[in-house]
Amino acid sequence: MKYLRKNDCIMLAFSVVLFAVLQVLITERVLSSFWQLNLLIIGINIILAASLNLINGYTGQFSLGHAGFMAVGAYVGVVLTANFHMPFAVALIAGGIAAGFLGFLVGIPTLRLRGDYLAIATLGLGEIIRIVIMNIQYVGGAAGFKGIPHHTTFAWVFFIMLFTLFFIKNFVNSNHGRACLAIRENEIAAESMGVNTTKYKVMAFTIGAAFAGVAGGLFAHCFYLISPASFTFMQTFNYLIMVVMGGLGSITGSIAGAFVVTFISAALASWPEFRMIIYAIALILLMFYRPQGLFGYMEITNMGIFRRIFKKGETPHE
Amino acid sequence: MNFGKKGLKLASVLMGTMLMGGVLAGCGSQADSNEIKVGANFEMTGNVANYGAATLDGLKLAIDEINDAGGVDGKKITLVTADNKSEASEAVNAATKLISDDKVSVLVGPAVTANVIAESQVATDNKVPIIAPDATSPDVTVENGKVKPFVFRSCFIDPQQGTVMAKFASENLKAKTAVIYVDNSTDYSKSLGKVFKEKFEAAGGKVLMEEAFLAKDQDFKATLTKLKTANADVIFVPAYYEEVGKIVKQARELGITAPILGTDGWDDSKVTDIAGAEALNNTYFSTHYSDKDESVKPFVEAFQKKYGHMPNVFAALGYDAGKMLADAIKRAGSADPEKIQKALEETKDLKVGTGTITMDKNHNPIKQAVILQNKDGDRVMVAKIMPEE
Amino acid sequence: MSELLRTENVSEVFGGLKAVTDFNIHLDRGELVGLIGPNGAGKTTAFNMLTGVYQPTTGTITFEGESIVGLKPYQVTQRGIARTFQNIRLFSELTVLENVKIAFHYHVKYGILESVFRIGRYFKEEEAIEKEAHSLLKIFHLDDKADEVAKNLPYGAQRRLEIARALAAKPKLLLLDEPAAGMNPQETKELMDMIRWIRQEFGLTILLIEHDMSLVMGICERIYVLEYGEIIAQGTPDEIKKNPEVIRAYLGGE
Amino acid sequence: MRPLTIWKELSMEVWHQVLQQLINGISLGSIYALIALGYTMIYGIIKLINFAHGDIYMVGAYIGFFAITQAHLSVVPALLISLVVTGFLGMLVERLAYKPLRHAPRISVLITAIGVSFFLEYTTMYFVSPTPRTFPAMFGDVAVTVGGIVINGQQMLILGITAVLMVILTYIVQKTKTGKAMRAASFDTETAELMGINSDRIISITFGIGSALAAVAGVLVGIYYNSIDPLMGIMPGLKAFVAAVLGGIGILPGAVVGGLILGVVEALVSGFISSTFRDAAAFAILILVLLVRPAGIFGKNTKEKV
Repeated sequence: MKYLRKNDCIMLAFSVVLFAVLQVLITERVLSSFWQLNLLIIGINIILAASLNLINGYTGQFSLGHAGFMAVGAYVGVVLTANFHMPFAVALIAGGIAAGFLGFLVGIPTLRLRGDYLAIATLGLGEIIRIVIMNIQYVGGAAGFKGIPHHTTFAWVFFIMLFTLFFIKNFVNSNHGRACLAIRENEIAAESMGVNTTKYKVMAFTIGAAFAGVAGGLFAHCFYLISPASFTFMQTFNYLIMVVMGGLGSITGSIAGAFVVTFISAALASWPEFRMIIYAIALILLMFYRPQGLFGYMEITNMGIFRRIFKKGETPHE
Repeated sequence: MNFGKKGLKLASVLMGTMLMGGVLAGCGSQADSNEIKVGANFEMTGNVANYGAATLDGLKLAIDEINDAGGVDGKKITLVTADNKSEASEAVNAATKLISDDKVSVLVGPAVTANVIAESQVATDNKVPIIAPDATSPDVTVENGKVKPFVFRSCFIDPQQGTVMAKFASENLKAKTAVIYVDNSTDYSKSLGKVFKEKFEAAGGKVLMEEAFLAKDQDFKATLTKLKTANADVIFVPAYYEEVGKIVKQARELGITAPILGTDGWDDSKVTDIAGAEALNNTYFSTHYSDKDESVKPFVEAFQKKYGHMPNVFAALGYDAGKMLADAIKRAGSADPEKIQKALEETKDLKVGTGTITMDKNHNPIKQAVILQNKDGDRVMVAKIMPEE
Repeated sequence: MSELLRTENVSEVFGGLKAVTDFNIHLDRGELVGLIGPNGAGKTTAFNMLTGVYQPTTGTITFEGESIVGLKPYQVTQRGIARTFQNIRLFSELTVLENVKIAFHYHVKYGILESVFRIGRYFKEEEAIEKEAHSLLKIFHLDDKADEVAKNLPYGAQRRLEIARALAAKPKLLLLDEPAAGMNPQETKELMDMIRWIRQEFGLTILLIEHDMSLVMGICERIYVLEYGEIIAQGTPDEIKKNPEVIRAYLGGE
Repeated sequence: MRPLTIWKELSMEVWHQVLQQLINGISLGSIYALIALGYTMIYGIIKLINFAHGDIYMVGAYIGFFAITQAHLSVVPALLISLVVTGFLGMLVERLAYKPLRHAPRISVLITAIGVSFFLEYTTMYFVSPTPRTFPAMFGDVAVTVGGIVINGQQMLILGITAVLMVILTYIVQKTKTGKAMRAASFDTETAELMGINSDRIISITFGIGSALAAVAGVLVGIYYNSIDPLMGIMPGLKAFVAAVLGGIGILPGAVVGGLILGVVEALVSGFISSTFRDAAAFAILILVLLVRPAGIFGKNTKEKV
């Protein structure tokens, strides 16, 4: 079992090095501010993809309401920082809790539904959240909330992303995570093995929603103004594409998926007319050649050369 | 687990090329000497793509005309376009790209108020001036009393338009009661509704009912039936032509005969196509110009020649922004953003496509407004009003 | 009181169709009892009622003196009744080891925060269930395939994994639903010894549904015979062999 | 006699308004029904939520538009052309994008559908520009007032054509051999193949019919609201999917009933509350129904056999 600790340290060391490299790239202005902004967005999208993966990929509950939870986190966050001048950390945590609580409330009734019915119900809930926000004049309604302090920096995004990935990785590799995996594989058998399926489905939903809320807070504080138009179900499709492209049930997959999708739309910015057409074709081709996603169920830590670095003791989902 | 290996190879190749691409693109192309780069940040996809595209057409016409006439002091203006997907966060993304990667000297657009406000922070931080061609809401250029130094506008603002229409309703049409029907998804429509109500009630009128709809709505019969019960003297619908056409058509079908008033969002030949000439009778709207006006003829003909159809108000304002931009660059004598900013502030009696522009201290242009009446498919100018300030 | 389980006039009615009526059985600790009957007699429905998947329309089920009617399946398992399924329900994409580890779920005590920050009881309990899981797999000759994904196992091994997984839940009563289905005589013989052994080793009470008469007659001390949802006979294997009702039910009356 | 007194108290005005809203709701609902039928048929046969279906509706509207304005055809020939051309487009989409993924995980096919949806939207936008196009006014002046309720020409056209198409569709599905094959394939494609049904051909025909119905809805909307734009398909597509799920996904009458309910709910909510909550109400109704009947109104809640 001591491998588990060792691997965490290796991962931690690798992340710190990565952070240092990227931070240098930013401070030395090697990366233009456009790519700096997109680096932040990639980090935020990784949090959203990993948290959506916890619900769809690991627990097998097909949720399409992620943009709604992100919106709750974003608006709670900006109201606290802009109107009540609360510190950034408090706003993020409050946003996460608010979104998590909503995930809990929403989870209980809808999780009786299965597959496509759950998908459309959660999509509907996401839209209801957006429409309600659009009608609250206190937060600027459809015209958007103005005057958001620019708190999000690369350090905030990177370390919250790191925390999210560690939280989800460790959760999935524990007894509770295995319960979620069991639910995905065969819910009837899971229940017969003593797993309280409702409790764990709602738990996955709540944790996923909470992280989406925190990501929403980070997202909102990158921009001076946010409007409900940025939290439509098309946005949820974006995160779903990242998760599926990376591989349902693989955290490395979600990271890769978020990186690839965000990078493609940023890189295509210089051809505005063809951007969406190229993106559409890329989607179709990628699903044609890799329907199971880049990583399928695999994690980077137990493939090829990495296998030697991370001793064999790992469970495949480490 | 073979596919794992293949997946890893594919993913690392993908990520590798991208990282390289990113850093390379990061450096961006340096601005070579004999061209002035202008950024066009418009809604080219997403639900207000039609307004963004129309404004961009007008801007392109102005830029082409300037370049054909030898550019500014011999330097050509190159337009770099970026798509903000009709979303505030993407407007910031596009603006950052134009400023940091493409090194533009001036930003034109976006069309919608929310996107301009979102972008103004980035432009002010990087000291690059913005010209907002169509955003008429006052808090684009002024925020809690303070003028935003780098944000300019080439169209008049809502308070002016709202006042003009309120005065027109109470004085010319002798209206005592009114109902207001605004588009809840745009600042433009909501602030116009507020100004109209304020000025109309100040002039002794009474607003009986206020209703709202959403952009992209198709069916207004339900709310119109409710408005009909108030049978007010006038109905004020400050919105864009796509929804206005359907509202006027469906209102007339439900037997609402009261005059319907509007603002510059009505100014597009499509309103007549959607609503039908007959339904549009007894409707009035304020706008920037009348295409019957002699001084506007050259612009209308040039646009017709280049694009094969008549310009709408967005195209006209895009064109004005282009002209204003060129004039400022000439007076600044260089592509340096801060010099252009100073020149824009000093714009005085500049002849543009739809009239003359003088920049006031709040960076809003002093421009005349006209009121047009839809009469049997034609648009007759009923009044031309110079702003008081 | 050596009685572990008792059902009193339990019945299950699916919209007018009486799947099971006045189902009265009792099991003492350590007994190995068979439940046989032609296809569609209601055997699996009975299992589903015992494990809370279906709620009985009438009657009571008491386990260790307490009624378990109305409990959800996971609560029934937590009380100590584990089962296997007629058509195998393994966690196909998970490894053999993980399939077994999931059954330990209820017995593991560390909380979410402990698992996320890997503090406190996390490592101790994980190591414990890792060891236990491996030892269980050894018993069922599956330990060499611990990291193999469940769906890639041959049929016989999947059957054995399902039983191992049920044992991992540390049950007092083990319900086996046609464990020998699709097995050749040699495999059935091995299964028979294994069932006898695990009953001894884990001090289990076992209720077995099976069509393979050699297996049932070989190891069961008592047998209930079900036909059209009713118990038509019960007794030792010899009595059942000679019981005219049973012969009629199986071979069809003259 | 409580209900009777309520009836009298409600002034004629309110009843007049309710009936007017019902008419608006039913015509809007029949358009949703036409699109929802396509969703349900396609889902029924290959269990795919075809997010591109809303955009096929949009393409149908544009084909109808060009048939009427460029080729100067009247409504019925325009409808036929749009129906046929879009039908083939639907089959083509199935052939190129979905057939190769027949055995891929369902969620990847869903992503492909999203890709096809973007592709249809933005290629159309590239060729016909984002500015909305206006249908020439048709049947506008014809209107019938029945007891004070205004039913205009376009609404009659919609109700008429929808009814006709329903009859034809029910005939095809219930009476013809292909219909029987479609129903068989929707229960179990593998077994249907064992019975000699060429499932690929049947799936292709289903896409053809579903897309044709959506095309008709597109042209009708063009005439009713007489303006179309490349992104008009997104919201109605989603609403039609909600209608299909409301009625019980995979069940043809369910799609029609679901569509009508959705249309009426939206009309009543916009009329009596405010149209800003119209979409929220539509989703709220869906969620309420699903909580009571998790498989939709007509759907049988099949418990997994243990």
